[in-house]
Amino acid sequence: MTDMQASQAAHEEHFAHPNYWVVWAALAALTLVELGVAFLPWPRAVVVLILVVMAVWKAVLVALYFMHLRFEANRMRIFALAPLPLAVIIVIAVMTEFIW
Amino acid sequence: MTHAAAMRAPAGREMGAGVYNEKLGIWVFLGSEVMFFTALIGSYIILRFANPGAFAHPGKVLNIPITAINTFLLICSSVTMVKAFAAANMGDMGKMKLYLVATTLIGASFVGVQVYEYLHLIHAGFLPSGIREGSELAELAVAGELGLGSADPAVAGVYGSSFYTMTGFHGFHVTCGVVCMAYVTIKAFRGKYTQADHRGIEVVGLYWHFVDLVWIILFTIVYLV
Amino acid sequence: MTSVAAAADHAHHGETHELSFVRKYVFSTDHKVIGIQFLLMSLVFLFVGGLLAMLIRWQLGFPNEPIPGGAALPETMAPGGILLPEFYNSLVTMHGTFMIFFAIMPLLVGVFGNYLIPLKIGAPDMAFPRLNMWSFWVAVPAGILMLSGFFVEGGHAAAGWTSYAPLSAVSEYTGVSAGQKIWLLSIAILGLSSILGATNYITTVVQLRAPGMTWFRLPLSIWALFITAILVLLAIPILSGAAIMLFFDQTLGTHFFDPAGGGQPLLWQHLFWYFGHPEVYILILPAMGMVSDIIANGSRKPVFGYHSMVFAIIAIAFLGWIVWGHHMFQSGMNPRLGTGFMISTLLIAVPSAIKTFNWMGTMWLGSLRFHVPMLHAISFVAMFVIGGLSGMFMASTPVDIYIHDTYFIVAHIHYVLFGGSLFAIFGAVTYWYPKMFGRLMNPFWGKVHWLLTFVFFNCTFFPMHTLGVYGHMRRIYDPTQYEFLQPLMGINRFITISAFLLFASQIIFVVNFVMGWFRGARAGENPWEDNGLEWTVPSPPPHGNFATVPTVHHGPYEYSAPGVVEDYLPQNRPLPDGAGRDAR
Amino acid sequence: MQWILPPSASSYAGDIDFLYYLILVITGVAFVVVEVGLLWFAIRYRARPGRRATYTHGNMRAEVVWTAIPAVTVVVLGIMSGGVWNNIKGRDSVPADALPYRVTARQFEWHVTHPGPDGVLDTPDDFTLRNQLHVPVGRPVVVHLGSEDVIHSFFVPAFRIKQDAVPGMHIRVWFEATDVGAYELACAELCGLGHYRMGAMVTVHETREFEEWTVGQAALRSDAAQGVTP
Repeated sequence: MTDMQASQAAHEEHFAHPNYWVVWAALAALTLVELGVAFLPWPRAVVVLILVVMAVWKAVLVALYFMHLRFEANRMRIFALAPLPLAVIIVIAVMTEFIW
Repeated sequence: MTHAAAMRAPAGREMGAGVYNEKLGIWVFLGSEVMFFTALIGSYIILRFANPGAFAHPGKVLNIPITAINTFLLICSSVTMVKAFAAANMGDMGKMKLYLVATTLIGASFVGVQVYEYLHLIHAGFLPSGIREGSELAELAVAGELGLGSADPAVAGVYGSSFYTMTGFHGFHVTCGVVCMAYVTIKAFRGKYTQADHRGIEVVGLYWHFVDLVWIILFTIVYLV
Repeated sequence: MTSVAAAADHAHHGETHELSFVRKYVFSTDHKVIGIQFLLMSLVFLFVGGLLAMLIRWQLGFPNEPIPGGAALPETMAPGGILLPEFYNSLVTMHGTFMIFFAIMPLLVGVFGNYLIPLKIGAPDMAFPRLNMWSFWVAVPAGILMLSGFFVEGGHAAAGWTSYAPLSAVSEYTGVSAGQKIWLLSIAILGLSSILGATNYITTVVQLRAPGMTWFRLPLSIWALFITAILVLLAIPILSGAAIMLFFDQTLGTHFFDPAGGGQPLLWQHLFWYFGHPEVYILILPAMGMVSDIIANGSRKPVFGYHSMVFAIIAIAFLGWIVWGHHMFQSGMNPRLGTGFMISTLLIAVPSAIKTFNWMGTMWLGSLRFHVPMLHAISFVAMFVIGGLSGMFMASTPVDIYIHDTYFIVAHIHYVLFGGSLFAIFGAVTYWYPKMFGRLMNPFWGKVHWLLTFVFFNCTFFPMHTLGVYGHMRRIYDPTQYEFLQPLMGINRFITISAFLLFASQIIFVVNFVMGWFRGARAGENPWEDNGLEWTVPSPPPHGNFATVPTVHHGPYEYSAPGVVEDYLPQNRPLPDGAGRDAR
Repeated sequence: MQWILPPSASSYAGDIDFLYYLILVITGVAFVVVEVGLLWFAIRYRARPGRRATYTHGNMRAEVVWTAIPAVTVVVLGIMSGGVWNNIKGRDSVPADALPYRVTARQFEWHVTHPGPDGVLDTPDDFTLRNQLHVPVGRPVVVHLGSEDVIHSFFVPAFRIKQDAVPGMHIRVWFEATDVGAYELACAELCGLGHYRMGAMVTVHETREFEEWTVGQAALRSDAAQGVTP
């Protein structure tokens, strides 16, 4: 189903490609740091929090640079981010069963 | 040609999402995949909050070094994927083909490493239904080595269940990704992609990066926590 | 740009030469053919679901008496024509499953999503036609697999259409082994078909609207189908994930929902209803959208408060995600969560009220034509209001303590699903039948069917409120076991007889539907004098729908517009003053 | 079409019935307004030759009115219901002096462990009955509800109480019987092929008669082997 739009898309696609190797190095470094943090003798809650924050940070890096969300129009970002709040709602609500 | 003409996108910026159909389609599909993994990973997080004692300490049951390498492999495959797309964008078809082959091979090796890890775990006695009676892990559990809540290995039933379901379905998605990657690579070698029209690469690339993104989250909350 | 034009030409030269019968009618990629395929498939499953309901009603009306002609049923189901309790539980489970997953959902989302979206937005077809074909041809095996569950050893799934764990997770508790696995697999496969369909609908509505078809010139049926597609896209994967986990509990011996192994039975309920509540809005929103179109057409008057109607659809879709706990008030869930879910559930009554009063506002000062779709649409509003109001009793948590899992809930379900969605489906099928098949359904028999269905529907389901008020539990095989239910058996018998008459009167619809193909009056392009783009093309529309791309000048509800002789103005015809105007 | 609730026999049943009747009145009014309105519009504005529909697009004031009224009604209902819900099902709603029982549901019967004369559970004088729950009148009772296999639901229509018995969870359910008599206990959650015959009997005794009965039962139990009487 090619159509005129393909050419329109090809036009826009020439946005600046970021230096992917830098992003790759950042991801590799973050993974190494995570491995280090995982075995620190600190209290578990702190270690878990740091690890989760780093994981989310790496995920955001992949989404922004590899999936080009940084260069997309806001409309596309809405499609990308729409399901995230729904994912958080179910997990938080059911977790309150055990904490609250 | 009336049909083809009729297919042209609505005029003006206001209409549509400003991207070609397949790209919007894959992003919408990835939305449903996010919800699918929400069900699996969300259940793991909930079950872990419900009874922390059922889950072993990091590194005691699951092999962290191998999976760290596996994570690195998947990150590399993501980079080669996006380099392939950048090459196609710049019109360098030779480099694009090289990077596509690299991505496919690295992706396949990721699946291979995971299969090896599974076989190793099952051999050690770590099953979807929990820790096998009389296995190596069962003794460690009784000896209290694994950091489980109680000495009885049966308590770790839910650990095996959630581990294998999450990583298994992620592995399944990676395998589908590798198959699509192979198909795109073959099409690339047949010269089907040009600088003006290489949407197939971007679409499969987006799916690939999503699968990599899920693994990055999975690796941390399953292996390191 | 030549490479693109060439590619475009290459992809479509398929249309120039005649497609083989198989490519044109069986594995067709034309959204209209797929819509009709979904229509035929879901009407078959609607009939199957209805048959199961008759068996249920017989057992409740005349407990332990042999079913007339019941000897035909095998020994494992009804020895000597008397239903077995385990088969009764399978009947209850499968009635819910077939009606919700294989009848109403495909009828609303599969049929009208496929048929109406491209036509009403001025597109030649869906964004991904082949994916659309796959979406149908994945749903068919799911349906056949679900049907096959009746004939496996141990009988079909018997843990309710909600299949709560651990009853559904451990075979010994119900004696059903293969049946529950088949149920889970079939639901997972159907889920895949729904997700593919939803991806297609969303991309089509966003990308392929004809020039001038801005968001606020979309008909409300398309708004409803678009928002429903988003709900399907994000809710169905949760059910697929949960079904897979339950399937592993059954087969691999995992312990997700088994408390002995560290699992949580409530986890299944949370996951199921987190999917379940958006699901019930998937079952009602398209009906609301199409009813808005039909009532506007029948009243020859613009919809009252178009923007508030769109806002109400979006509000219902968003709130739909934070109310699931009201299914679990008494399930052992944290009581504080109960209070939170009560508040969000009560809030969701507001958009429903807005829609109801806007439908009435549309009829106000109108010039009402009582064609058959209009009769169904007005009865939709009348019946949906009763369903919505009975929902208020359950939203208040203390009252829910008493009426949860009683026939009050069953009455509520049927007033919104049968009184709501099914009446809208009858109306919509009659309304777009001429566009689909080029002939009209017989209006006289349409009215006879409407009247009988309306009367017998109320006779069947209104007394269920009374059963619920007296504490009659749902899903019980033989109510005579309890003293306090003995006096209610008279009502049960009345409901059973009305249910049989209701089922019988559906034959009129089937006959009218089939005979319409051959003996229906020929319908021109616009038999209902409607403004939608689909009424500006021949019926049935050719492949590719529009000879030339339509340009849209105004909203779909410019009925009785000043300065226009006829009392309707199709969207592709400019307004007398030449201005483009959103639907206000 | 009977809308009157059957007679109740527990302390908070009155609050539930009041809320039910309040909602019945509100929904009744809304029902009449909408159904009569629909009928009136259908008759009044039917197509008649020479009369054209009025070309209006709606009016904001009407929208505000029929958004505000349901919203206010709903908020009022929410506040009133919240209080009653906390009294019945709130985590700390169980009265301190409640007589403890342990009810364990299993596929297709209820095992009820009575506290015995000392009124304390898990003491030697406890005794277990099958499908029978005997409680004193006018004194709060707390049931420690559990299940051995699937999810059942402890439902006593006369006391207006319903609570699912979830395997792996111990949930406390309290009620205070106000009238002497025998009331039926039912299972309200589908629990397998015998779900329909999982009834039991709740008997409410006078206080004095209850004490005599308990002492009698305990004595009966102490000489016979500690077991489940049919």
